[in-house]
Amino acid sequence: MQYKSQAVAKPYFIAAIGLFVGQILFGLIMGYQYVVGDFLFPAIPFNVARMVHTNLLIVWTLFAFMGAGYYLIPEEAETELFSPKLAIIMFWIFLVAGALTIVGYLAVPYATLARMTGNDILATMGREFLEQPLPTKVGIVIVALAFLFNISLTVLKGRKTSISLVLLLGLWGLAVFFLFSFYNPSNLVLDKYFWWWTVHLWVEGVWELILGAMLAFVLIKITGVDREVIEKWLYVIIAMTLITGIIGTGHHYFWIGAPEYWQWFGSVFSALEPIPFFMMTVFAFNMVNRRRREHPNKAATLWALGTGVMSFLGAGVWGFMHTLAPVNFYTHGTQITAAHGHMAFFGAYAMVNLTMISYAMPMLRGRSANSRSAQTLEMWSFWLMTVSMVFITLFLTAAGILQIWLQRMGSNPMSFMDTQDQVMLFYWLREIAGLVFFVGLVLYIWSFFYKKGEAHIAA
Amino acid sequence: MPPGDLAIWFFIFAELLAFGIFFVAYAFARAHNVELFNESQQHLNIASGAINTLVLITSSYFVVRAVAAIKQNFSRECARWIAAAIGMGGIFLAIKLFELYAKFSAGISLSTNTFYMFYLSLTIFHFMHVILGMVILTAVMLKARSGGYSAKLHTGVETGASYWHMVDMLWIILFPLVYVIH
Amino acid sequence: MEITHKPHFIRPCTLVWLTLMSLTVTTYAIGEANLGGWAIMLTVLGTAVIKVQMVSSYFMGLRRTRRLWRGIVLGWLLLVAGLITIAYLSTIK
Amino acid sequence: MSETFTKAMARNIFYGGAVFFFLLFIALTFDTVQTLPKRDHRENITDSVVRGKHIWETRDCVGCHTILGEGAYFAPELGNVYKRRGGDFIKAWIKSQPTGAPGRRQMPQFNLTDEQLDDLVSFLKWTSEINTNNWPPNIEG
Repeated sequence: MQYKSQAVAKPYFIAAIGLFVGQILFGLIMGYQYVVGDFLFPAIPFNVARMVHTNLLIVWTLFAFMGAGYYLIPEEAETELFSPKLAIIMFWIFLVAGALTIVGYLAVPYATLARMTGNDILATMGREFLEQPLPTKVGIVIVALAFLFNISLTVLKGRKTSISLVLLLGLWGLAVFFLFSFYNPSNLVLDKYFWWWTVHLWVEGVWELILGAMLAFVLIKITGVDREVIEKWLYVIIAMTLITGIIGTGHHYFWIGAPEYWQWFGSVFSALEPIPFFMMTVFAFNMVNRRRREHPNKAATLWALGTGVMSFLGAGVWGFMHTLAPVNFYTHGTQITAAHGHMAFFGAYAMVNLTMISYAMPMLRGRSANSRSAQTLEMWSFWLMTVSMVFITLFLTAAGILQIWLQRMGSNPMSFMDTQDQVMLFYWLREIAGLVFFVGLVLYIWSFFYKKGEAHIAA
Repeated sequence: MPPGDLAIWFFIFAELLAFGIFFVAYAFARAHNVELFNESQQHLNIASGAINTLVLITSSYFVVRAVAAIKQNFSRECARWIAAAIGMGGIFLAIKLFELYAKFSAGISLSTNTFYMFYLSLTIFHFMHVILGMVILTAVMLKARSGGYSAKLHTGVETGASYWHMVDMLWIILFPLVYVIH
Repeated sequence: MEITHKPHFIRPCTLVWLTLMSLTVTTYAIGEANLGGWAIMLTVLGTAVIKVQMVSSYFMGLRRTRRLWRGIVLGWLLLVAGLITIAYLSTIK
Repeated sequence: MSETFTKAMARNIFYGGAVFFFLLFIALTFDTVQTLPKRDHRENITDSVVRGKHIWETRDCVGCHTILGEGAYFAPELGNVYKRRGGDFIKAWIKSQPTGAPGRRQMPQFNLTDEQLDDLVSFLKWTSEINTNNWPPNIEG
């Protein structure tokens, strides 16, 4: 840690990991409800568990992004943060607002929560991933703006590197496209069309800029490769991301009432979307192979390489698999989508966050890396989480293929619920893989507290 | 190394790939609906497509002359050839606009039928590339005029030239594919 | 002193330009005559392939570079033209 | 990569490409918004449909079901449920929840009034008439 104010990143990272645990716990609850339907009913119905699962994912990712911003911006700008105090205040506001939202989901029926929080004044709730009550949504905007204000001013008064510019651009895009979550027309088609401006332009657009900037930062630090080289790659990758990804939004417009031509635009451009992910994998391995120093933090290197591979598999390969309109006609809204969603989100965003945390947390605790045995533990957690996520994806894919076969093909299709009974075996296997994932996550957290063996590696 | 900056070649290959997929998609979409495509094609203005081909080919030739000029260290001559090429680009855009205007006033849109979806998408997508090419050429021209290039240092001219030739090449396939072959 | 005599590639490029212009007129004539059928289709598409190859070799100057770059463009061209041909011929019974 | 491939060039491609494709996206969106009235039959969006969508949202139906293929994959697709089951079945079904069958997936009881049930049905009826390019593949959704 070179600048004192980088320390504000620490609570953000800790909160991120805490919420990540919550996300996985609720994921396990849902996975069990898939096989034992009345589990925890009516205390936690499936829709509530899912809301908590997906919203925690978004919130912990935002916490990690902000932590990453607070950690890397001072170091890139070579100056102290504009206002560490603002960063801490915003941390508590965001944490309390996030916690209250989750409590609200769990404590009162959703319709009551909607009435209590002014959904009748401006209805924005009840849409996938954007279930947050109005005050929470407004809170996210305020926190995001305060954060952007803070880091933008830091960059303005310091050195302006490409990494910070790309990160800023991604984060500003995140804030801007979130504004579409306040637009909820009563026409479902328009609602869905612009809902994707938040959801798709986030995860397949501006978030990839953030991802690229974070990965580039960590790679510069751990490989010591020339900044010019890494930043050039960064630009090429994110250029390909936006060139393919913006029109690639069209792959969501096939069957929601939008004109037919989106089948062509969406198919062609999203078929090219794996290219930037493939380049990212090549980039990560290339940089590590050309390294000019042996950074003691081997675990962070492993996470960085893992991000490249898993985001390519999850977002690139599993995305391509069902993105062409004639294929998507059958796969749309099945377990195939769930399979892709899990591996893509874990491979791209969860893993880049863990990469950043794995690199930065030892620094924030005053050492350049954890002890060897702690790192070995962390690498075990890497493999457990990654491999079980691969299995979750494979089981969901198998369930999806069977589901499509029984429910959507052939002259005598089965009903949805009858089909679900037929694929139960895969849901059981998915839940087991989920438990292994949870073990990996526990090991990950344990590795931070692991004291046995030799001393930590000094800064 | 290919002429011009290597970066533009990554870009050019990406463009070729995207247009290539669109061309092939057009061909297979047609195979599913031959009558509709043949019928709709009758309403296109082949003359304007052909004239535009001549215009783009000529502008490409002007760009070749611009590269030749800078290789002899003639900055002003280079800038003049590029200006001529940009002028041809402007003519292309004007003709295309007339053509598109006629189609739009006939009430044709992306949703009229699959043929017109492709016709409009491909030509408008290409149209935007012509504009982008003209922007790049303008930047090159301004730099050439102020003596920014020389016989030794002219990668910038070749970069702009390569991009412009690509725009030309795509039209050379687009014209027969969409206007003529049936 | 810089060498200021005209580069040797201008003359071939002028010839290529004239050829391209006349090939375009041919394609236009076929279009106006409203000709169809597989032979015409192959002629017109073949003309386009030759024209693209001329632009990339002479105008872009790829014939003076490594085979790799020419190969990529030519490979793309043949692939696209080949698939287009397959699509068209598949409709002829 | 070659030395002629500079960072500045990569940056220009990034900015140029992003702006170019975003403009194209805006243009296509403009065309889509112009075309949508013919596909979504918005003239049929009555007050009842509007209220129905509000009920759909405030009960977080999308947390279990899909609608036009988007949502959770825990319970059946509802974009075409009006065509699959009809309005009376839908109302009776919602009223009779939860089934309480042991080990089976349960849908909460939302205590909707008759008027609210009618609104929800008109929303689902309007939704089932959207031109979705013939999706889903069959009536089972």
